[in-house]
Amino acid sequence: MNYLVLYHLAALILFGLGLYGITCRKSLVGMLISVELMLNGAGLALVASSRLTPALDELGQLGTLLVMGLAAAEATLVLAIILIVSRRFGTTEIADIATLKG
Amino acid sequence: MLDKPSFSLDGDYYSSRFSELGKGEGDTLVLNLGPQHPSTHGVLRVIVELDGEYVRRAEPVLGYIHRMHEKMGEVKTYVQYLPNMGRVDYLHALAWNWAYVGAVEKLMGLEVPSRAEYIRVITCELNRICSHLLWWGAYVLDLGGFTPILYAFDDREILMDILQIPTGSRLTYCYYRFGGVSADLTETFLTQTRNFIERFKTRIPMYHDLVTGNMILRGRCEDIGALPAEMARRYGATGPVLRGSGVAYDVRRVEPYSVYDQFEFDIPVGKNGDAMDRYDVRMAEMEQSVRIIEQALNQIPDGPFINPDVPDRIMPPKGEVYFAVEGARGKIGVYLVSDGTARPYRLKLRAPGFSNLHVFAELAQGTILADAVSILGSLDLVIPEIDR
Amino acid sequence: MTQILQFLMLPLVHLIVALIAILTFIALNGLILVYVERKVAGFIQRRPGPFEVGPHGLLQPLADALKLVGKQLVMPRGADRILFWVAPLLSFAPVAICLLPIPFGPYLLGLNVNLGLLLVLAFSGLNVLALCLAGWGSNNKYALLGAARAVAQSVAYEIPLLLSVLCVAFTCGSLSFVDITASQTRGLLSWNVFSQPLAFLIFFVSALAETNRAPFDLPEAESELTAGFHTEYSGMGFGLFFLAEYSYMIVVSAVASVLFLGGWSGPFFSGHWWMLGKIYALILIMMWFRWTYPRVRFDQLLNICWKWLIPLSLINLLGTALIINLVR
Amino acid sequence: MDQLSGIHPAYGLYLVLIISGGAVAVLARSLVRALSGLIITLFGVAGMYLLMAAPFIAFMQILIYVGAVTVLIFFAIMLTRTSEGESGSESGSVGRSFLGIWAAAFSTLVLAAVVVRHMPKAIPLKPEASMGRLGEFLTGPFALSFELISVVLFVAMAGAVLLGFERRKAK
Amino acid sequence: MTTTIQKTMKGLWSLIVGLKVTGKEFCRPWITVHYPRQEVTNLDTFRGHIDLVPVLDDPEKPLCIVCRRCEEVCPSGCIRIEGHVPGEEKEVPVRQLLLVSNISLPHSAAREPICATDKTLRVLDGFSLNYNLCSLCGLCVQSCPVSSLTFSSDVYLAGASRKDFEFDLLQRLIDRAGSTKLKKAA
Repeated sequence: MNYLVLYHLAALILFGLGLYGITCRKSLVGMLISVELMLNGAGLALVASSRLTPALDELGQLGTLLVMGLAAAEATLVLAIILIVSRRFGTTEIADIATLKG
Repeated sequence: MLDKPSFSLDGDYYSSRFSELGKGEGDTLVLNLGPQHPSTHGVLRVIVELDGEYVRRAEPVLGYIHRMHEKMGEVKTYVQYLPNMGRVDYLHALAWNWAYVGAVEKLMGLEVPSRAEYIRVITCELNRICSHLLWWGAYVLDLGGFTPILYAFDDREILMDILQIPTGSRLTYCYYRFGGVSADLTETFLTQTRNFIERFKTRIPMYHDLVTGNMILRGRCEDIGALPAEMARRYGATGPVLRGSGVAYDVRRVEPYSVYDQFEFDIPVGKNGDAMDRYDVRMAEMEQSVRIIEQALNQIPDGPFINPDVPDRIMPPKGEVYFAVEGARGKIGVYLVSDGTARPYRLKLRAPGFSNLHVFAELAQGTILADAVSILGSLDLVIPEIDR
Repeated sequence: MTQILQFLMLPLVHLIVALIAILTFIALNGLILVYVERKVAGFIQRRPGPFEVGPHGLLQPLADALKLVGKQLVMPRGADRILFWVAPLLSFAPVAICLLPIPFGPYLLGLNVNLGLLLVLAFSGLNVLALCLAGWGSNNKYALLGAARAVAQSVAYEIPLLLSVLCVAFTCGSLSFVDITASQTRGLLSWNVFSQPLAFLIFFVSALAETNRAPFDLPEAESELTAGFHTEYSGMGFGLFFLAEYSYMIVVSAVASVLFLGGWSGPFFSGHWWMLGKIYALILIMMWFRWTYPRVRFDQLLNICWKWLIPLSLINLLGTALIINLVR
Repeated sequence: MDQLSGIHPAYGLYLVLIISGGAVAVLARSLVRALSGLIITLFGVAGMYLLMAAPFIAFMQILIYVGAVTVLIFFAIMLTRTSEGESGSESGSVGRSFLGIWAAAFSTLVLAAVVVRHMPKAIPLKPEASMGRLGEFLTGPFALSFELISVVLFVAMAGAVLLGFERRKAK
Repeated sequence: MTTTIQKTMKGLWSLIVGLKVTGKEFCRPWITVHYPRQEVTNLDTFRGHIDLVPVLDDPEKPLCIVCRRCEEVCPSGCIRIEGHVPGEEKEVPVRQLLLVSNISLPHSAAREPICATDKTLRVLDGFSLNYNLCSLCGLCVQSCPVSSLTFSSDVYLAGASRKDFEFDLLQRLIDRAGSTKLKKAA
């Protein structure tokens, strides 16, 4: 087993934890945290692949950078949505918001 | 470790009533400012409901320093009640002294020697400057400026030294007596007062440079807590709070007592009644006080400082009387009912701060928490006076 | 002897020695700055300041520190035990890392990283997190409001801070503190203040806001929030926050002196004296501000940032980029 | 840390950070604690970036993720005050958490198998990519994606502001 | 636009003006009294608790004529006086004493010192002051017909318990007399 695999496994663990969190978390914020975990896993895998294989180095790093930018944008938007939801429904638990009323 | 709290965490009567009134308003935070809080200057408690940083409702809760001054008036003789007056509003004690003494004099028809009247004017105005200085420092402290209060105290200390000469005390004066004052002004007092006035005239521009002109302070005061004249009247606000709204109501001018009609002085008024206007009014009032003192010092006649015909035992005739003076915070009124005995039948004190405070709840609505603090400070409250 | 030197040259050992040195520096400076702050406040207010403990009150901060250490640590009922105690540590810990890449002299440097500037910016951003945790963990409404303010404030002011720092990075073409200092060693006029005065002003104002110093000390605005995020802290919990505040002042001043004031460069004295002098001069100015100005209001604070600092710093950045391109 | 030529002992430390932080992040009842778990994980990942001699990404991770994203999430928690309301994963639906474990474990294991089986041969660590080269890439071949991400960021921010304003008006 | 910039410039200038003010003050010497090393100088007008005034020729004999006016006027009732009329050994109640003393009583005015040989109708046996209750109004001093009360000027009076502030003024008078005698002897 080479160390590239080790980094990828670490990334996979993050991904798995995030997946579990997304399915089991009840509140929107909890799910957002889980999504961040998964994104981190992706970033880790990207950087590891680009640093430890003959692939283009900058590709992975910049890709991860873009992922981070996306995560920031996503967090901003989700924050706004969570706020709206909590104002309108008084809760951020997805089970309570599942009703499809306007 | 206790599993269950031994006291209720739900709050007391006032906070539960407060939250009941605002039920169903959504996501808000009820915050208890006081009774121990840096910006309430004493034991005032203000319950505010916050929506983020915005104040949705505010309600002052009184009574934490209620000392039954009015009731005490009924059980003490007229003379014995004198020291109480310095404790009602400890920042402008002499105005309260004056209001009470003046009421009894009016009831008894006592004459006050002209020198005593001038002494009263001088000391009362000095005390007014004292009070405004303290307010000035404390207000800037509320807004986060730490230094000005110490500059103000520098001047105030000199004033207290001066006032200590005839009165013997530095804060809770008990100086005025029925028919005069308790001690004559000495030569040191007069020269020190003159020196102070000269000094103070150079200090005021410095205050304006340091604070009044300051961009940050203006940002914190301008258009904050704008109090329309109509609303001020509705609440019965007086003093700088009313004058800041553009109403030139000053007891010294409207119903002149003592020798105030012999001095030239302006009644500074504001325009839109915001915190900055109240600020400006008070700053200008200090200058006007200086003007009055200067004139009084030049005009002060010789003569007795107390009416020698004051009876040994004060027993005013049956009747009632109302006497008002202009204190640093507004109109101080004393209403006195006598049944002909040595003790008042009823004594009612009108504290200006009480009326001024209640403007707060309406003014603070919809402002930012920091503005609410600024408004509270700009009303210049002395809590013991409000609770009495 | 050479062996010892060789041992000291090992990167890890060097790092550890540097960390220890920095921690000592921070602790010492905490004491000194507390004393200086109180003396400055005293002199501005025409009073002597601390006077009783030791000659001219020199030992006063030591006595205060002892008192803080000896005080009971109190945690309010319903507080989150872990977050409550982690917060002060988290507030203090990043400072040591922030000071690592800053050159205090030509050779006096903890860690030479190419991305030193980035490292400082990254770790100094952690402070706000500590404030959040403290505010949340305290189970206190004042603390919570203070934390909310801290977040909004530091998120907003990070932008002009970064933008103004970028201007310097553009002109010097490097993110390494060593390179940036080296580019300013050609006399007084080569200092970046003169080529980037606007960036310096923006940096300084944003730094005041980032370190929660007056007039931007809203997270702990005492007249509104009693003590903001650290309302519930006593003893060393408070002490650490206090120390962290002063340490961030040092970090910010050190970064400002390296970026804009030529770092350790200066005639006659050796480099580290110049550096220290510049840091202290900036800190003194910060103190002077604190004891002169009232506090701004929250929306005004954000308005200053969004309406003035960010547009100005953007314009400045664009202008800098343009000029650099033209010169090339 | 930049002379990595194999597995560094620090890798273990970072892995522990990642796993423990991640576990706290998904399992903790209090959302603020979950967030602190996330922060620990983020530091672990940053450490791994450092191990791979990619300090730029590591610092960016701390600057963007720890300094900005987590703070935003914290703000969301604070504004909605969901900490007590969050009953975590254990209350009620055992089935759901079982499903969650199953889904996560399945996909992770499949991916892990693929990774272990088909992993390309690793090469020794390349020298650190210079900032200059990164910048050139960002303005050269990556220009479009760079622009896109900035547009996305801008739109997200504008959208957030818009949503926030709508809320105020609604009252 | 220009007005905004003008206003901003003016505002920024005001900040600099503020700095100038504090900077100037910074350079000036401090004005506070540095207490253990310095003391304030205006203590002569300070009014502490009351003390008895002796007659002119005997520092141990109080001027007090036991009219009990001060006891009566005191708002907080902190004065307690015991006295008797020579010959009649029994205590005389307050009101009666007041009526007996037919001295006209204008408010405080400087009056001639009374000598021991004058008609001292009543003898003071005890004068206790509970300073804990005193509100320092000075009414007792002003109501005294013979100016037998004065303010002490002991600013640094401090104590650990309430007992420390319950004074026996007669004893104090005698103590003072003793100390002046000692001084004279020395």
